[in-house]
This record gives sequence, C-alpha cells and structure tokens, in this order.
Amino acid sequence: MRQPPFLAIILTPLLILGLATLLTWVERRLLGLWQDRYGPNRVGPGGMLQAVADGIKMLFKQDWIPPFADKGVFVLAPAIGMMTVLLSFAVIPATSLRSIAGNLNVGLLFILAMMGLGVYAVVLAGWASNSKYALLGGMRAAAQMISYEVFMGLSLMGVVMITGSFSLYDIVAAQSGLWFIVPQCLGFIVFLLAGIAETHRLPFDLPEGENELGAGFHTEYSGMKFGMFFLAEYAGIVLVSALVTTLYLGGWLGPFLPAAVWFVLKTGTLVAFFILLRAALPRPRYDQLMTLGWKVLLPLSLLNIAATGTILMLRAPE
Amino acid sequence: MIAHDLFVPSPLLVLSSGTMLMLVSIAWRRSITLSLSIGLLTLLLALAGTDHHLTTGQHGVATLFIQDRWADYTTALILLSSICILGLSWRNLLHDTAHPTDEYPLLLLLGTLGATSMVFSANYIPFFLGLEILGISLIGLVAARHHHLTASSEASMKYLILSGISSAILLFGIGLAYAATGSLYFSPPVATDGISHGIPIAAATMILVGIFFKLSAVPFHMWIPDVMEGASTPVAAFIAVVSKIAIFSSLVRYFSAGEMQPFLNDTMTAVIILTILGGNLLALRQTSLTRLMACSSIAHVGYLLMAFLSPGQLQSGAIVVYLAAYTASTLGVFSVISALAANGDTDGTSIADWKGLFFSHPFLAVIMSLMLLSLAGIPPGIGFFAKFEIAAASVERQRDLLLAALVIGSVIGLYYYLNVIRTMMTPDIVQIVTYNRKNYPELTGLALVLTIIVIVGGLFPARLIRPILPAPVTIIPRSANTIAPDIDTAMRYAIHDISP
Amino acid sequence: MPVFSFNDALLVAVLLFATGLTGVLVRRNLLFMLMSLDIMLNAAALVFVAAGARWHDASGQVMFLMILALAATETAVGLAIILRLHARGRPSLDADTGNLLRG
Amino acid sequence: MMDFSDIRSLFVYAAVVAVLLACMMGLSAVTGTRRNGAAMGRSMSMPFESGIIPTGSGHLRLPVQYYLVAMFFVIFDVEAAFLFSWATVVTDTGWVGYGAALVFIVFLAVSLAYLWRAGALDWGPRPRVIPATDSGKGHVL
Amino acid sequence: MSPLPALVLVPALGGAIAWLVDRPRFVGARKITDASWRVTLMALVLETLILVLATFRRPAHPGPWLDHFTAPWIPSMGISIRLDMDGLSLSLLWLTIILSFPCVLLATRQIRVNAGAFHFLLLATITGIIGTFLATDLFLFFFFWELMLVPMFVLISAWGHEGRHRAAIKFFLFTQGSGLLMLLSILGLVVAHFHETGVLTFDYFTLAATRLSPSLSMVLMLGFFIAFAVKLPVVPVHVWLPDAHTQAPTAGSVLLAGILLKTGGYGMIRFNIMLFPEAAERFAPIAMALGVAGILYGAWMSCAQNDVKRLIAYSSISHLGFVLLGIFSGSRTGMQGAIIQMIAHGLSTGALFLIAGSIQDRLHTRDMHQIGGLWTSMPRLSGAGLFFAVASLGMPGLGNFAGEFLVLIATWHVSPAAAVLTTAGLVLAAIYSLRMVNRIFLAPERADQQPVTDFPARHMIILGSIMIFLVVLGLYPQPFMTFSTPSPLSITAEPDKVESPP
Repeated sequence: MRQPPFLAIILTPLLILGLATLLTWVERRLLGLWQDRYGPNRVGPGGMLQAVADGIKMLFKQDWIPPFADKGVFVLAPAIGMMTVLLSFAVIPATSLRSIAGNLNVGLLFILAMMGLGVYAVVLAGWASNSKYALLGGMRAAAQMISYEVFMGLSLMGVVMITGSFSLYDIVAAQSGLWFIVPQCLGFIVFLLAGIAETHRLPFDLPEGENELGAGFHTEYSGMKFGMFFLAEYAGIVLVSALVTTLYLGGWLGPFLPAAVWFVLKTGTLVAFFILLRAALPRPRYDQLMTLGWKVLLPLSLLNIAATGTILMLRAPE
Repeated sequence: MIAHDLFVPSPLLVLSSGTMLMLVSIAWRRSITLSLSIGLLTLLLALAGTDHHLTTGQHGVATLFIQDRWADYTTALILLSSICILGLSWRNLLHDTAHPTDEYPLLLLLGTLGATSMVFSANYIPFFLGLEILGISLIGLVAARHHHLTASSEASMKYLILSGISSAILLFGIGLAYAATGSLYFSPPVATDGISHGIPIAAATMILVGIFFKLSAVPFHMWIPDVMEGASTPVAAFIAVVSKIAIFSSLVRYFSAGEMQPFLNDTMTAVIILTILGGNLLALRQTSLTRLMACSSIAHVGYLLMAFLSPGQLQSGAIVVYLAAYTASTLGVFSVISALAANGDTDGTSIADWKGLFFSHPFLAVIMSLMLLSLAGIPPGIGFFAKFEIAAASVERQRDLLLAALVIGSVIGLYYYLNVIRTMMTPDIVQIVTYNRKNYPELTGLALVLTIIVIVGGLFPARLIRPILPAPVTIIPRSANTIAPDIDTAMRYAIHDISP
Repeated sequence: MPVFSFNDALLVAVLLFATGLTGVLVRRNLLFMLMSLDIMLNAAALVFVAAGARWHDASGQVMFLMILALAATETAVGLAIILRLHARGRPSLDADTGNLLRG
Repeated sequence: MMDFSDIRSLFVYAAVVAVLLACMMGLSAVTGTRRNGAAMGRSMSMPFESGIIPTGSGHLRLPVQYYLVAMFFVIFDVEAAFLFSWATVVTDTGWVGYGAALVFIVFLAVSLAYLWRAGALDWGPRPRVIPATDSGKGHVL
Repeated sequence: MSPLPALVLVPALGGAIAWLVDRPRFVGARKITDASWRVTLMALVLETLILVLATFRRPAHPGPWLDHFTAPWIPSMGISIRLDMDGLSLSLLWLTIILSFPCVLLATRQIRVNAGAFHFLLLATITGIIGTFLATDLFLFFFFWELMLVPMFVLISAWGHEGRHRAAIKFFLFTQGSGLLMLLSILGLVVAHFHETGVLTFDYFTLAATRLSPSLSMVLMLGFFIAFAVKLPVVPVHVWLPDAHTQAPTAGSVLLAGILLKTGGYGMIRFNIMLFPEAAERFAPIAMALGVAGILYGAWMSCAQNDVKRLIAYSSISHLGFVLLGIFSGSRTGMQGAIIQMIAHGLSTGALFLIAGSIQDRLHTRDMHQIGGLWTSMPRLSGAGLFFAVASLGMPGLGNFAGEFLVLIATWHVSPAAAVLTTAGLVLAAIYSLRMVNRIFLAPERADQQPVTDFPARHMIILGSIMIFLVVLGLYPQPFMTFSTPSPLSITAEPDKVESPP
C-alpha cells in the first residue's frame, strides 16, 4: 500500500492538538450544562474561542523554570507526556483505509508501550520539580498508572484472544458481526475504568488532587509546559475513547453513514461520557482506588481471560 | 507435538503443586507448623516420584526434560538434602514467633524445585528457568533471617549481584550457542555456516565461566564464603549441597550431549587445579566454621570436576559415590552446627567457640569428627571410598597433574579439618560460649542417621551403590569421543560382578 | 526484508554487554550495579532475539520472555534488599560500605 | 487480513511530532515575557507549599507501598507478557495450551491471594484497634 | 572357619563395648570402676586365644601361607575382603598382642578422663594394625592403613602432653600425605593390571603378576616406599616421630614405637620387595644409604637429648635404620635380621617407653636434668630400665643384638663401608644408652626428690616376661628366623621357592 502523503503526517498531530484544545472548551460547556451553569460563553460564538484565548495566554506567559528544579528533566517531562499520546494515535484506525503506521501487527502492544512510557512524564515531572507536592503527586500518579496498566493490558487480552491478532484493523474487522462489548463486557468495564485511571481523569485524578496536593505533579509548571500537560490529558481522553471505540464498539463499522463519521460519532459519545463522569462522581480516596484496582479489577481481568479462553476452546472446531 | 513437549517428570509436578498448595495455605491462614508439614510432605512425595519411570519421551530428541537414572539419582540426592535442611531449620522456625517465617519453607521448596528442574532439563529453557528459580529463592533464603543475622542482607546482595553477573554471562553464552546451532537443546556449540568460528568458542567459554561461577570454581569463587557466612546454617547447607549438586548434574548432562572442544580440556584442567589448591588454601585461613565449610566445598567441587574430566570405566561410579559422600558428610557437619548453634541469635560458628566440645557434648563431637574425617577422605567414613574412587578414575586416565593437586589438596584439607577436631579436644577451662543446652532430638536424630549413612557407606560401599545402579540403563547418553561418564559400561560391569 | 543483519545485532549486544559488565564492575552504587546487571541481561536477550530471527525459530523469543521475567525478579529482589539495608541504617548506596563480611 | 505495516511512516510521524513539540516549546520561550531583578518575586524561587515557607529537602522518603506497587507492576506485567504470547494462538495450541495457560492463571491468582492476605495490597495506614477498656468494648478507629 | 576375621573384629567390638560400658546410663546409675579397662583386658585375652588358635591350627591349604579368608566387599571395583597370614604376619601379630598387654595393664588404668573413649581408641588402633598385617587386598590394606591413624591421632591429641596438638597434627599429616602417594601407587598398579588383562582387581596375589615397565614399576615402588618410609621412619621424613612419641600418652607411645612403626617395615617387605623385586633391587643402594644415615643421625640426635622420651624416640630412628638396611640388603640373612630387629625393638623400646611414662607419672617431668638417681628409691623400675636400655644398645645375648648382627653381616656382603659406618652408629648407641642409664638410675639421688612408689611386683612380672622374650630371641633366634620369613606370593608356590632370597 502506498505511503500516506507527507501532508497528512504533518496535519495529524496538529489536528489532534486542535481537537484537544477544543475539548477544553467542550468540557467546560458540557459541565456547565450538567451542573446548571454557563461555562465560558463570552469569547466567540458560544464562548468557542475561549480555547484559543487560553492558548494565546499560555504562549505569552513567562517561560519559567524554577531555579531549584532539575532543568533538563523539567523541560523534557511535558514533552514526553505529549509525545507518547500523539504517537499512540499513529496506529488508531479511524477508517478502514489506514492509519499512519498502516496495519501494524503489534498495534495494540505499541499503544500499551506508549502508555507505559507515559508514566515517565509524570514521574520525571514530579521528581525534577524538587518540590514536595510535586513529588507526592508524581509518585501517586506513577503508582496509579502502572497499576492500572496491568489491568488494562490483561483486560485487552480477551479481545486479542477472540481476534487472534494484535492488529487494530483485524480487531475492528472481527467485530463486523458483533461488537466486542457484548462478549467482552467484563473486559470492557475493566478497560474503561483502567483508561480513566490511566489518563488520571476525574474521578481518578488523585495525582493532581488539588485539595491535598496543590496541583500534584505539575505544581511547579506554568506557561506552555503546563499547557502541554493539560493538552496531553485531553488528547489522552480522545485516545482512550478512540481505543474503546476500536476495541469494543466496532470502530468505524456501522450502517449507512461513512466509516469516519461512525468513528467520530462513537468516540465523541465516549468523550462526552468521560465528561459526564467528571460532572457526576465524587473522587475516591487513594487507598480505595488502589484497592479497587488490585483487589477487584485484577481478579476480574484474570477471570475474563480464563472465561474467554474456555469459551473459545469449547466453540473451537476440533 | 505440544503434548510431547509438555512431558514433565513427576517430582517437578509434585514440587510445583506443593509450592502452590503452600502458597494457598499461607494465604488462607499463617501457620508455620502447617507450612513446614506441607513442605515435608511435598518433598517426601516428590521423593516417591523419582523412581517412577515413564517409558515414553525419555530419550527423545525433542523433549524439554529427560528422566533417566542420572536425573533420578541426583533428584533423590537433592530431595533428601532438602528434607534434611528442612529438618535443620524446623526448630528455629518454630521458635521464632516474633517474625512470620512461613515464606522460609516456601522458598526452600521453590529452591528445590529449581534444582530439580535443572537436573531433569535437556534444554536450555528449563535449565535456565530452574537455575534462576534456585538462584532467586536462594537470595530470599539468605536474607530470610535478617532479623537475627546482621550480615545476611549484605550477603544476599552480594549473592544477587554476583549470581546476576554469572547468569548474564551464562545467558550470553547460551545465546551465542543458540545463534551458532539454531537449537536450544543441550549440545556443545559447533560452528555452522554463516557463523564465524569464534562464536562457538566464545559460547562454550562463556557457558563454562557461568557454570564455574555458580559452582564456585576458583577464579570465580569469591562469593561463596561470604554468602554462606551471611546465611543461616541450614541455608548455608543448602548452598553447599543442593545448588552444587544441581549445577554439577546439569554440567555433566550438558557435556555428555556432544563433543567438547579440545581447548576446553586444558582450561578445565587448569581450573580444577586452581580450585582444589585455592579452596584448600583459602580454608586454612578461616576462623569461622561456616566459611571453612564454604572453602572446603570449593575444594570438593574441584575433586568432582576431576572425576568429570576423567572419563572411563570408573568415572560414573566415582561421581555417583562422591556426590553421595559429599552430600551426607556436609549435611552431617551442618546438622551438628545447627544442633549446637545458640537459639536465634548469632550462630556460634567461630571455630574457637568449639573448644572443649569433646568433653561437654561427646556425642556430637564424635559425629562432627567423623563427618569431618569423611570429608577429608579418612576411613571409616564414606568420603574415604569416594576420594579413592576419584583417584582411581583419574589414575585410569593418567591425569597426573590433577592427581598431584589431589594429593596436595588432601593434605592441606586434612590439616584444617584436623584443626577443628583438635580445637574440639582442647579442654576449655572457661567456657566462652554457653552452648544451647536444650535437647534437640530431631537434630540429634538427623545427625545420627547421617552418621549411620556415612559409616555404613564407608564400610560397605557396595551395599550403597547397588540400589543406585540396579539395572543396566544408560545414565547418560554417550556419543563418540565424549568425555561423558560411561556409566553404562561401568554398570554392566558391576552387574556382571554382582550376579553370581 | 531484514533491516538489520544478525551480525549487527550481535555487535550491539556485545557492546551492551560490555557496557553492563563495566558498569557492574566500576560503579559502586548498588542501584547502578543493578541497572548495569539488567543491561547485561538485556544484551543476552538481544542475542536470543537476533538468533531466533536468524533461524526463524520461536524458542529465541521464549527465552527472551524468560530473561525478561528474570530481570524483573532480580530487580525486585535487589531493590527489596537495598531497602532492607537502608532500614538497617546504611543510608549510603555505596557497595564499598558493606564490610560485615570479609571478602 | 490487510497485511501492510509502515514502520517508515511511523518514524516520520514521530519526527514530525518531535519537531512540533520543540516548536511549541521554543515559541513559548521566545514569546513569553521575561522578568528580571526585582520584578521576579522572591516566592517564585521557592517550591510551592500553599504559601508556607518550605523546609527540608524536597525529596521525601516515601512509604514502602510505592515500592511494593512498583514490584507488583513489574511482576504482573511480565506475567501478562506470558499471557500475551498465548492470547494470539489460543485455538492453535489446543487443550494442552489452554490447560497450561489456565494453570498459569491459577498460579497468578494464588499469588495474588497470597499478596492480598499478606497485607501487601493494603494501602494507607492500618486500622488501629483501640484496646478494650472497662468503659467499653474495643473498636476500630 | 578361618579365625582371621575374628582377629580383626574382636578388638574393634571390644573397643565399642568398652566405650559403651563406660557411659553410666548403660550400666545404671552406679558406675563400675574400671569397667572399660576390664572389658579391654577381656578383649585382649580373647584375641590372644584366637591368635593361639590361628598359630596352631593346621593350614587348610597346602603351601607356606598359614591361613586365608576371602569375602566379597565391593565387587564392582574388584575389591574383596581378603586376609592372609604367613609367618611374618603371625610374628608381628604376636608382637602386637604381647605389647598390648603391658599397655593395658600398666599404662591405661590410671586414665580417668573419658576412660571408655581411651580404651576404644586404643583397641581401634590395634584393630587397624592387625588389619594392616593381615590384609592382602590392596584396598583393604590401605583402608586399615588409614584407619589406624585416626584413633592414634585422637589418642595423642586428647590425652597427650603439653605440645600434643601440634605433634598429633604433624603425625597425621605426614602419614596421611604419604599414604595418599601409596594410594596413587596402588591405583596405578591396579590400572596397569586392568589395562593389561581387562580385570579390575585389588588382589595382592593377582596384581603381583602384573608386567610392568621398569620405569613404571620404579615409580609405583617409590610411592609405596615413601609411605612406608614415613611410617618406619627413614631419615628425611622422620620429623613427625620425635614429637609424636614424646607427646603421646604412655600407652600411645608404646603402641607407636612398639607396633605402629613396624607396619612400615612390614609394608616394605610385603609390598616393596615382593611386588617390585627388580625395582627394589635397583633402589637398594639409595635405601641402604638412607638406612645408614638414619642409624647415624638417630644415634647422634639421641646423644643430644635431655628429654627421656625424646631420647628413646631418636634411638628408635636409629634402630629402625637397621631394619631398612636389612630389608634392602638383598639377602635372606638381612631380611631375617630386619624382622628380628623389628620384634626386638618393639619389645625393648616399648618397655622403655613404659618405664619413661611411669617416671613421668611419678615425677611429672621428662627432663633428665631433673631426674636423677632413681635406683635407691625405685630399684625395681630402675633395674628394668637398665635391662631394656642395655638390650636396646645391642648387648649380645639379647634380641636386638641378634637382629643387628644379622643385618650387619648382610650389609657387609653388600657394602663393607656401610657396615663400618653402621658400627659407628652402634658405638653412639652405647653412649646415649649409658648416658641415660647413668643419669636417671645410677647418679646420686637428688636432694629434692619426692618420695615415690616403685613398681609393684605384678608390674615386674609383666616386664619380666618381656625380658624373657628378649633373652630367648637373643639366645636362640633360629626358630624365629625360619618361622617369620615372609611367604612367597603364590599361594600354591612350591616350598623350595621360600628359600630363594627375594
């Protein structure tokens, strides 16, 4: 298959960044809607340009590196965070045509690897800041993210077992009959929870937990570096939504409408669902979060694998 | 084909299920008595499983495991030693109520599992897996009693780093061998097309270096005295006995699988001489009994390797008997040390603390002396016969240099063993260490059983050897020009002689 | 279409291995020694992967997984012991301060 | 089905992303305001601790649970790697492979149960039990 | 039923019983005084009876060997329990028994610390020695050879005098190290035989037929020779002996000097000469030179000693030089002389050590400067001492003279120069013996002499019987000479082969 045009490669990250920026506005508006308040509504139509304004503000803020911080690492950390998320998008198939990396046969592993690398951003940020809040936040984030990465990987196994491949295209194609959310409902739930925790979104945003930790691992960040963490988080939401869509909701598959539309539709719904969670749920205690992970999700995902394997074996033509 | 690959010898199955069972029982309710009982039961069951012969999949080309007489024999030795070591630790564990110690029997069982897996393996994968299970559990075991022995954490760290290095070297060697041959089944590496000639040589060298590291042969021996001193007495026994048997057993199997490179012969000769002399000379300077045993175990590895390098009619018998003799005598020494070690706190393993033992504990002192003499190769212990066999095998192959090393090493060895006995016979006017006066029936019983084995084995070695080699079955598959032990011929010979 | 030949991989592995070995022998910080150890193990793992690719054989990758597990376990145990040493009042990670055992 | 993968594009994409991020950083460094001397408040040079003047090193000693979590991650993730390799070939390996994997999963579950019971998964302070006194029964604080 | 295994087993079992009997819990709360001593004595008496039986039993087989016993032991290695007895063994066995009695009767009864263990070790040593004299399977021989060292080591190390540990370890290391060389020689011989015939055996008689190249047989012979030379002892490797003899308890000294050293001589005759006759012949000049050196060196060192036991120990070196000389003189006379010398030396030196031990028990010193003029206070002891000292210097009419004389004659035939030098050694012997006698017994009594008790009459009876043996040996050695000649290798050999010199 021919290579994607260079322009597409350049445009994709910009598009995602733009989406993430837009999402900051969407979230605030939706939260306003659900919490019965306005949200940003002054700049542009419906406050739409608020996101742009925020971006401009960040760009012109002082590029501050605290003197007590570990300079190189301090700068590197947000870049890593952004980079891993953006790279993950390279293997997500938005349509049946192709993603940037084509049909990578280890696509799912690639995403898992990128998420694993994402932990570094948080840890390094926390460590390099040389500040107590930042360190605590960073360590919390690391513990939370690596824990949930285990369950995330294990919960995916059901999908992989049914498909027999790590390629995201194959996975989507295998759902032409039935979306995996049905046979893999257990895996779906675990994956969804793990996804939220992995992007440390509310209600699992304990690493940032502003009432106890200042702003967590990015306490000492400001300006564009803070903005990159911020954008990375929103891009992460999009990523997890897209991933759930691909893995469990049939990806681009759907009747009547073009494939890309189906994909955007499903992903958008999921993003909205994430925001709804933020609006609806209180934040658990940190030990509750860890307990949920290790004592509930891990056994569940193991159970899921065993059950999936059993069913597959029973249905397999001998 | 997969079913074929999954053939697993029964001791391995028993041991791994036992490990899991113990894990479940610990998770369910912590009870040291229960854990110990499960451990003992598992070991006994596994022991019962060693003689169970599966007729299929034994000498096949493509099996991960081989179950033959050699494997059965070494497994039996390993399991018996583990039972003894469990017995040695029994009382300490029961007494130590302050700290949960259920993991100790668990680690012991895991270590035994690893050792057994190495013995049965015919492929690098299970071999390596077993090696590492053994190594990691040993690290845990060494550090297990850190509440009592201050140096144990340090010892286990040392062991971790050094065994890690040796594992890496070994692995790199295996990797090169795999690159050269394209197969992970045991076979000394040979060059194939597209591979430079250096690779098989480098592979063989690195594998040997790794194994020597683990065996603590001399240029790579520095860790063992420290580690054994840092460990508690039973664990030191475990290091000295179980891990060495397992590694030696796989060494034998590895080099019996094919032709050895000729240059390795000279290298090994040099290593053996260094090992015998180095171990013995090092032992001369020791003031701690555990360290002394560690150094002497280095020397004994040298003797074993000597038999390994002397293929011929007498070789297999020599290896078999020497392993048994070494195991029984070493365990005997350690059981006496355990019986005398003060409860809990620093174990009085300084040789000076043993003054006057002949007068305060004549029974234990006599057992200790017998064991030490057996290690030194003096009748009536079985060690005498064992050393005799080693010498016979070497004389048969005319390994003159090795024999010279054997004689010099034995004399030096004699000196330090006798030194211990001498210390025990020095009447001690002021008892420096008050020995643990409590009666340890199980330890005394164990020591007694080992003594009987050592004495009976020394007086009637034939009675001991015969059950081990009951039928003319090849212990080690032998191909042309190998230096592998020729147990087959030796046994046919033995049968011929035994049968009226 | 192999991008790298076996010999290239071998060269990288040897370099990694040498780096790790040097690290273990030269560094005195226990953490760095552990890391160097992992580098050595990974070098070995690389050899297996390369050789497996050369022979089109899966056992190289099996071995790779095993090495991965070993490296993980070794690190886990090593860190635990370092913590234990720390708790016993050895604030330094310097391997030379371990002097309870005469080497 | 579709057997096309495009590592080269992936690398190009990565390079593009890296350049993009560098541009963002560089741009903000160029466009950002600069403050020097008195304009740079003293508090900007201190770690933020909710307005209190910080004391002690910023590098705290953390509870041992963090270490434990790291270890569990390492171990369980490696175990997951074993399962990954089985996941793609479930039906190919047949009942034997299934049995092996099942045994493996059971072992994992058992070790998890062990960790659970050993208290390694308990995060946060242990509930303190107030000993029973004359006035009332003991209770968990 | 051959009495030979019983000969080996009786002391061993007796020792075990003696040990057990000493432990109070085995005999109830009341501890019988001297229980282990009594058991030991009984074992010795039983042993004597068996030995008498063995002596006067009609040989079951024709031929010069008196008795045989074979049982399988380790068939896979071709090792069996094979015991054979000829005149040489028998006479040395008798020497062993005769010397054991005074040991037990005179020297061990005063042992109070762990008496049971002491008697056990004593009997274990005797077991080893008897086994060594009887074994004709090379492995079995080596087994007993090593076996006798351990109890002896413990005896010296636990019950010895001030410098006992050093002495014991020295003793053990020398004998054991040389023993390993012998082991290698044994194995070399066995393997050579194995390569030649394909039969793996350790049987003495079978191995004797092995064809060896001259160089190989020389090497193997040297291996044996070094082991026996250390035991005998021959001069450069004698270092352990003075210390061990001096520091050992009295009974240990007697056993060492009286019997243990004879295993070296026995081994040289049985193995060096009989197994490797050609090599031994080629080696004879060196061996004889060593013998002469030993005679002179031992005598010279003896003259310089002040410690009584040390003096006797060095004199042993000197006397056993005669044995070496005789064995390697290559003639039947020399061989007979060596055997007589061994027996006579065993008796006389054993007795001397007994007396020296008794003196030490009474005066708590071995320094001749602090002992003086015992004749007045202890006439019986002094008389016995005088007799044995004179015997050991070679007074005509006593056993030692007969042995030395025969050896001298044999040496004269081979090398007159050696004989002359040897005679010089005899002069020195006279000097040190008389110096000792003079200093200890005859000099005026010292002023600070504590009152001591003399030997009781029953002790004198025992010593007296030894004296009678010596006198008989000296006056009428002919029966011993014919009786004790080593038998030839082949069991079925014709009697006339006996006459041929080795």
